[in-house]
Amino acid sequence: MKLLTFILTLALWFVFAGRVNIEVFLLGTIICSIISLMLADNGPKSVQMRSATKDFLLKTYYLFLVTSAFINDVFLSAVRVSRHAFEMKPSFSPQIVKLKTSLERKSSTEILANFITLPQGTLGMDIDISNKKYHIHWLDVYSEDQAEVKKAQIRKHEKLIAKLFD
Amino acid sequence: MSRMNAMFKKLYKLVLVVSLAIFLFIVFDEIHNLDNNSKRYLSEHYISEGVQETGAINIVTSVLYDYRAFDTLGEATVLLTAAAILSFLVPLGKDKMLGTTFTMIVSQTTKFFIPFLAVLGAYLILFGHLAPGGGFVGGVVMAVIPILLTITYRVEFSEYKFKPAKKKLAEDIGAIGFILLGLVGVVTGSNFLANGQANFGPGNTGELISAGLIPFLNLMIGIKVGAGLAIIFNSLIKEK
Amino acid sequence: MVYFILAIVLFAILTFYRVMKGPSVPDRVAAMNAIGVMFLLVLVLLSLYFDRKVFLDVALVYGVFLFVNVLIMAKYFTKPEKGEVGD
Amino acid sequence: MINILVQLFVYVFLLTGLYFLLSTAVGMIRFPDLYTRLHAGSKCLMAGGISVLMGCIVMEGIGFVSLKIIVIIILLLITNPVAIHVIARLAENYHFVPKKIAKNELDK
Repeated sequence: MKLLTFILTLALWFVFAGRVNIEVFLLGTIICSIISLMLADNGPKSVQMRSATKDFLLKTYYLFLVTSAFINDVFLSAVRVSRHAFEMKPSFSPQIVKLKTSLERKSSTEILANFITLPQGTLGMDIDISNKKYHIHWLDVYSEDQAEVKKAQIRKHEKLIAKLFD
Repeated sequence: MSRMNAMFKKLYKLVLVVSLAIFLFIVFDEIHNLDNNSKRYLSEHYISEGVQETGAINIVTSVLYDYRAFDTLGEATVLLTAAAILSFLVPLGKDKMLGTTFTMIVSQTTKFFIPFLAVLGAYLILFGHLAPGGGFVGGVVMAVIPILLTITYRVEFSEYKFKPAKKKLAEDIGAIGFILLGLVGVVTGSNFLANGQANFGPGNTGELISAGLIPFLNLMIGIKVGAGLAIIFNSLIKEK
Repeated sequence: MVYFILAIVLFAILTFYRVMKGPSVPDRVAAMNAIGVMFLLVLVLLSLYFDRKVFLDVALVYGVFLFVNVLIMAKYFTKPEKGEVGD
Repeated sequence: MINILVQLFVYVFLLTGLYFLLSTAVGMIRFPDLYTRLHAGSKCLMAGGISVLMGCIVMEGIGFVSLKIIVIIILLLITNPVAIHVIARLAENYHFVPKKIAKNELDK
């Protein structure tokens, strides 16, 4: 995990510096090793390097899937909300709903919350730690069938994240 | 009548802001169109020859740490005094504060966020003579890390991670190192805090190791500002 | 290119109406967040328009400070007195 | 030929970004409730920002500059949902009640 933090921070250092030199490389190595030694227990605990390289390739594939689904959903829901904005008389029926998850680790729960906050016309409001329930504010739910369809979409994301991080 | 009065008050504020904007516009236009060359020969000199004399691309940095480095020392002293007096005068007893309690989503995000923030601060400090940034901005970005720890967890965790004695030590190291680097100029036979005149090997302009003493001065100011702001924020928080 | 920048600034001014009018504190904070992101986009477009590549750092630091700003404002605004909250 | 195609892509991205930003501003003004305003402030804003920055990447080509713009995109995608969630928590601290609630607990 410290190794992963080191690699990520070194890549970020090169992107910031904008040039590839021997001096930049030496200075970046020193600084990133100090940072990853000092602050690594605050670092990303979610992705652990305990598995083999083949598994690692599979995980990058899943990461790509998750980000593409994320951006796609952002655009879809943005189109839906902007259509509401230009109506002559804005008409929606908001509701507050509780949803239970089955994810175990803390960080995967957080990433699912990010997934809920941006896409799908919803907004994560609160979270119970003991019961693992989200309180969600939905924008347009007219009947219970639609709610079930949307819940099924969230379940799909949950399976993807569970494959990636658990 | 009272509604009339309130509306008049609102209008008065608006007119005040607009007239201030017009006044500033006229003043800056006047400064921009100044024909008299004798009034701005100094800035002409800085702009035209600052890069060759100091070796730093960023002109603001070359003014702050070379031509007017003594003023920078004064500003640093102000911060040092403020941090010391605040940590003396603010009472130690802490009370519970009203406010929002954050959920664990925020804390997980800050955990993920902190090492990259540290890299950003280090980049801003060390590349201060090539890119916009420098000691003050980089120090503020470094000070954001204990502030984030304070507002997502609590004061005790932040002071357990970064001990107050160590922060005080870092601030002192910054202040003393700045003065010692200034004394190097005296030893080699020129003024206090001299950099460009004393020829400390300006190097090739645009590379990482260049511009003489300026990167080291940036480093000292960055350490000092970061530690000082963290001390000030943590001693003003009264949350339990 | 210039028209895009002017249009984004115009949208930011439109959003500023919510900051002035907004009946409560969270409205104002949300509108401030939107205005901040819009000005970040303006900074990126300006740095490409004037061809000064180093000014992207300013946009990056601006984004970080915006996030910390919203966190601190949301943490330390407390519940108002009676009758102050509308809506 | 390729130049014209690149220019076309840039204009398409920037125009979609402007549409989403306009819908953000209009939604901020017209929506009746705090939570619905937050919907406009999170999703439309993010879509507009992403498409404008993608237009910048296409205009710039491959290099360190576009890498830095990608870093800005990732920063926005991480921080903005957290900011919106924090504002919603603040509103819950104020004991706001949303205007129209049809049924509070749909799921048991």
